[in-house]
Amino acid sequence: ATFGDYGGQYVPEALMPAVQELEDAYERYVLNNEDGFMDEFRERMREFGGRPTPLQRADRLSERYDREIYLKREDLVHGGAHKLNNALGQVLLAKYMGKERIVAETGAGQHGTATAMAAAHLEMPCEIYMGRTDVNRQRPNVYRMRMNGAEVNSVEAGSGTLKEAINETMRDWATTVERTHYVIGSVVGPHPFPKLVRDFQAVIGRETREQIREQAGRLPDSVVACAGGGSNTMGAFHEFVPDCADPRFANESSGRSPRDEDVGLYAVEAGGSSLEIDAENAVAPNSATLSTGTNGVLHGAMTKLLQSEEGQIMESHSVSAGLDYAGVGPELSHLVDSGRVTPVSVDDEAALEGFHRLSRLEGIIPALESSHALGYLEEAHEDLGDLVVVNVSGRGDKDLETVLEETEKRDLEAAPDVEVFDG
Amino acid sequence: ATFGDYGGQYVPEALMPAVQELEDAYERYVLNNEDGFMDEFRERMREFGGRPTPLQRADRLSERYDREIYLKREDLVHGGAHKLNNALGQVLLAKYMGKERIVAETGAGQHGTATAMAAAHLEMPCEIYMGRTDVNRQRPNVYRMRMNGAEVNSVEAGSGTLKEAINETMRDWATTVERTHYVIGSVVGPHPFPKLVRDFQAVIGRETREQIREQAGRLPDSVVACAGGGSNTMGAFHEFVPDCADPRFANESSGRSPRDEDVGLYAVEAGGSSLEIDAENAVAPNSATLSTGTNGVLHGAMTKLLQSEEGQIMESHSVSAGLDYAGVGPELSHLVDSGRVTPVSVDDEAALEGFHRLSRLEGIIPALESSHALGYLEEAHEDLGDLVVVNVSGRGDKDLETVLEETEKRDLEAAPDVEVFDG
Amino acid sequence: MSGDSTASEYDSDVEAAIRENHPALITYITAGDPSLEDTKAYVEALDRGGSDLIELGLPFSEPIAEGPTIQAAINRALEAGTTPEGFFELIDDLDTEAPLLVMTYYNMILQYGPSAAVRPFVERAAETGLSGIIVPDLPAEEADPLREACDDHGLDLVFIVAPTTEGERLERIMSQVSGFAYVQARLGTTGARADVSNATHDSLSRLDDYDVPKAVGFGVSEGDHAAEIIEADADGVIVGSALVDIVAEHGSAGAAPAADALEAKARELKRGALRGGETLTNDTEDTPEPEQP
Amino acid sequence: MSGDSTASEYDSDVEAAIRENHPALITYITAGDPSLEDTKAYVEALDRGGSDLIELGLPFSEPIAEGPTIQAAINRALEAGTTPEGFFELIDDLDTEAPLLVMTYYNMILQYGPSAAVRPFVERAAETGLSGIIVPDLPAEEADPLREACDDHGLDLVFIVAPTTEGERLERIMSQVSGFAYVQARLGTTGARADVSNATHDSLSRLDDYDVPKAVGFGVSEGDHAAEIIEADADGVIVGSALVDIVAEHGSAGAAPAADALEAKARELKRGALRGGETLTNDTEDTPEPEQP
Repeated sequence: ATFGDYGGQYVPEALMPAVQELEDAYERYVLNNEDGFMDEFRERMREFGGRPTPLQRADRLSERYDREIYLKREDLVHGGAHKLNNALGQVLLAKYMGKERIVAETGAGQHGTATAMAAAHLEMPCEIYMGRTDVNRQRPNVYRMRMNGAEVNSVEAGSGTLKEAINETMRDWATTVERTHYVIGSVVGPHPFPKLVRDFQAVIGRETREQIREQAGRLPDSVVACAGGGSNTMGAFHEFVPDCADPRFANESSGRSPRDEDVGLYAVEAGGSSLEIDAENAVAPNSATLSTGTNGVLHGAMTKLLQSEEGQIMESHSVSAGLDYAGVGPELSHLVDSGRVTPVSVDDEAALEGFHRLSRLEGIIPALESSHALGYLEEAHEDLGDLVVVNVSGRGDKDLETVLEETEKRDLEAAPDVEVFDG
Repeated sequence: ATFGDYGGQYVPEALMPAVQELEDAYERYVLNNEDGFMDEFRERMREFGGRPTPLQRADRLSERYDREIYLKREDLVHGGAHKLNNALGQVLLAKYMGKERIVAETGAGQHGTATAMAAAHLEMPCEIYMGRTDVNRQRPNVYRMRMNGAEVNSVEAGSGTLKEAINETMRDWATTVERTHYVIGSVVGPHPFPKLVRDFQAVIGRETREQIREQAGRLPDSVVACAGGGSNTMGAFHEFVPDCADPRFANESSGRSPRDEDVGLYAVEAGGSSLEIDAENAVAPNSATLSTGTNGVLHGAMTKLLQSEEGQIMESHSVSAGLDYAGVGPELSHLVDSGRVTPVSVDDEAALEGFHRLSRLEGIIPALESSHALGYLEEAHEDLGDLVVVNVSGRGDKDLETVLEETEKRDLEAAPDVEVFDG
Repeated sequence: MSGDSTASEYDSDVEAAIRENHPALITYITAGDPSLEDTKAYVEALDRGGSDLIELGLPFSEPIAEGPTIQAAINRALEAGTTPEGFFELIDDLDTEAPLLVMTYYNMILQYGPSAAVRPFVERAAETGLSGIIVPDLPAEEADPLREACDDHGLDLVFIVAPTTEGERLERIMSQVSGFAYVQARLGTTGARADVSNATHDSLSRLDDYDVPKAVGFGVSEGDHAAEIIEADADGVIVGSALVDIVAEHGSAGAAPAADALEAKARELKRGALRGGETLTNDTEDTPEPEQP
Repeated sequence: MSGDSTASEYDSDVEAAIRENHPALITYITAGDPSLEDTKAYVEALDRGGSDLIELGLPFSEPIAEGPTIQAAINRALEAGTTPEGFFELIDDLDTEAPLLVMTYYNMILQYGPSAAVRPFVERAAETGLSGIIVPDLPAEEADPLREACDDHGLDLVFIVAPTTEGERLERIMSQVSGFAYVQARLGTTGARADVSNATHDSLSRLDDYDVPKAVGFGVSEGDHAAEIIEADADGVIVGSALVDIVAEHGSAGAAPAADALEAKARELKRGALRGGETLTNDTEDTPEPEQP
């Protein structure tokens, strides 16, 4: 396994050579910057992607919580979320590997749009698999992908959401593996995907670490990020993992040693409507995998899962489509088990309040995913120390319809009166 | 007048003191950085707004046109367009001036959303006026403004678009002028608005000038920007105006002298469906004010206008709501008359092709406004020299529905097949 | 051709009309609403009703200083095809006791000639016998060209004094007053309002030191308002939206009923003004003792 | 309990079933589709029809290696409430000539016990008389724990050899073959295809040097396909989707007609395999001279 008990390569035999080819490419291009791969990646993320993103002091949240709150502004990355960090990295890697085509899955469409953008930018033919339900409810994202020249295949199986889209993308990959790279959308899947995606996303934490030092003079007491599959989470956390007194987390490869500064890492999962499982229907009304899941194998890796006692994967639920996944990155499972990352969750309502609160107080409309991190900040700020970084992983324009619908059903403190919305 | 024959302060008497108060504030805070105003503005544009934006070499466009094409990525500014540069500057200025409330007009909603964001960020009560037609067709932008805590007032008069919204905002301002600042959305309106807005937007050209020197080693042969009211245009051009051999344009205030490097400045207007006026209905099927307009006074300034022989302002038209305005900034009128800026135009179809072309070739979905600049690049690249900068003033997510609709009506070379859009 | 161009002790017809008919009634309607023919009848009715000065709006498509009532009137006039030339022909055709003023936006004046200049409009205005011009979007700072042209052709250029007009600007404007000072009683756009009194007194008291005719507008709809305004020491009261409302109400009923109603309204307003004038005279002459507690 | 557990010259029941019945027919259906009772009848029919080895799919909710046909069967089985325990009870209850294998995804094996470990599943499988396990998402690299458990309980762990399996990995897998090598004839997921021959020959020729039974699957639906595969030098032919199609077609008609159709299909396939085997023998013994041009 790759991370303690977690990770591995649980894929059909036909894919093993591709996975091993990717391991080799990961080592050469990503770890060793062969042919200047990482230089080109970083350069393109600067010019095309808009990096670095700012670390912004949130004046009104700081006042509200009587401590220093900083926001890492991944919502400003091209495409509107941190997703491009990974998509561009992988499409570029596919090019270096001589692949002629990429495929990717998408749930709400954020990873699909990021991949389509990256593919257009790098002139790589691209097919995206998206569940029928998601196609219907995320039509603007379908349009964006098509505008970027990608093909979008709707997946009719099952509930027509992310899980089915991943399954179908794996099937495509298994058929076309020799010339195709599968741009997986999070720190999930068989090794080396979780490491590869993490390393592409780690720029979030790397920038944050430098910026907070410069702007606040020290490392934060805590970093808060939402966790679905976990790519923005690992991206935000990775550079901070060694920042603790526990010598187990000294990052040997970078020559670091245990730190004096102890940075708490909080992965905020989607609590949905409840943390209780609906056992009869094998449905989880949440996506709180780290908090409530059990170990198993899904989509190529051993990790924590929302599953029935018999091992069937449950349908997960969240108001935020991007967190709505029954698995989670294996490295996060490991970091949770080993105590380095604290798994927490907030429910749909707290996330909606977080959405409205940031929109009104700071003039930033966050993604519903990121709104979970903001919901947790509201609930638990007293436990987070004097200097807190929240990763705003994406912008919320894509979520307006959902938020309106869900706000109408509730009596939310931070929301405007949505009944009289056009003035 | 402020700029040659153009500019001035043609406003109701009740507003004159406010306009003069603003002149004073402009001089103190913007020109002389009193109380560190400009420092705070720049700092907030960095942290909150995401500046600087990249200047990106467009690989595939460069190949297509066999010259170096660079894109100034204003689409990456918080909110999705250059509009925040101005909105944040003015809301902050209103705060420095001790105003307690801001109002703004909006057409398609881009300026309104930018203003609402800035107002939320700076804790300033905010009301936005928007024509009823625009409210109905730009509902997501209404939602965004409301999410940011702004009130949105729909204006029922006339055709219910930008012109009526400006009229109504002026009326509000005339009523509440003592405690209210009017955040005008472009380089239009009475002096000092055209200078004020230009100076807030000039960061575009200032960054571009530095970046192109660093990345290409010299100044560009031409800068291309779309022009409606002209704020992104003046923002992109201002720093380059003195970059020409004509001593009239040496910028005395900055101690510059005429330059060896001659930078061509191209303002691309919306040609709509035709440059011919429909005299009978007093309608211009375009918004090509600089190219076809005549001198007159609208919304506080002497400038070029689309007007009937009798002086009635015409309804303008463009597939791009943000360019759909019968006036234009007075400084642009002056720079056109004096030969420093070349006014050109492309029609709706060329703009749509530009939209699709950039989406497919570069993985950037541009605003329909910016797509006009890209349409002109396609038509006239041979006249633009070896090194060209195009200002991508905003992103096109907001335009997806319009583009789909307009694409379905036409046979566009660069467009995907929109008939089978969901795979 | 209208107005009696009598030589008098005053600088202009306009000033004379106010001074000699003190307290004066100044009325406004939009020309061309619903047609120029109807406007002719309305103006004659207002004249008969006792207007001492009549402002005629030449419609402009972007009336930024008007409230909803006059905006709507302007739209109706434009839809009816009202043009500057038609407007001038109407003026030519009118023969009223009261001098006539044109109220329009600056762009309309600029575009009358071939090349965005003011003189052709002023020449034509003078030719038709108009007595003056009011331009809501032309502050004193931008008015030199138009003032010069007006001076050359013997027309008054009326300036507006707003509640925000203060200090040096107020002095400068008051020193340049031509015809009368159009005193805007409160901030905002034109439009009839139920309550007019409070702001009026403040507005006027700032102008006590200036010996020029002052007429107060913005919000007057009834005879009692007129009385209150005159009591507050105005020389004249300006009424617009309330009259435009009458035009709008009778829009489809033809010109005659509207004209009658306008005449009646003018009469009511003039009576109100006169009543205010009497109160003022009485008050001044015979201030009652304060009651003992 | 099924299969004849005869001691033989072969390492396992599974290998014996293929070697002794050469050319062998290996059939697959999904357990619980549409119910476990029906599955029992279907398995017996496949056994009667001449299957030499029968794979039973234990349904998992995320069957990433299956094509649409078997995906749909798995969904039907899950909707019918098929559980691992029900599955094992079915196996217990079966008495077939052909040894039985379970085909399932790794997570199903892990979750059978209390703590994500493989042994409880393997123990229970051995107890019910299953002869082996096939796990489509368990490559050799991750298989040690399961292989050890299988070894300890005398079960075969069947590995898949894909068209992309090459070089060292191929050698390693072939050296670890237990039961037979499941040769995937082409890239992609399971599913019946009209054309099977071209890829098969290539897939098998790479394995010429390895003396282990080779069975070819992915795409076989007719007797003629079976013949072609055996002609291409396979020891067995694996048929799944074509049988699952029969189950699906007869879904609502009850178990008996489906069982009959399955038995007939198995017979057709076995006959095809035998025909392929004869052709091969004839070809080998008596290769015709090439015709003279």
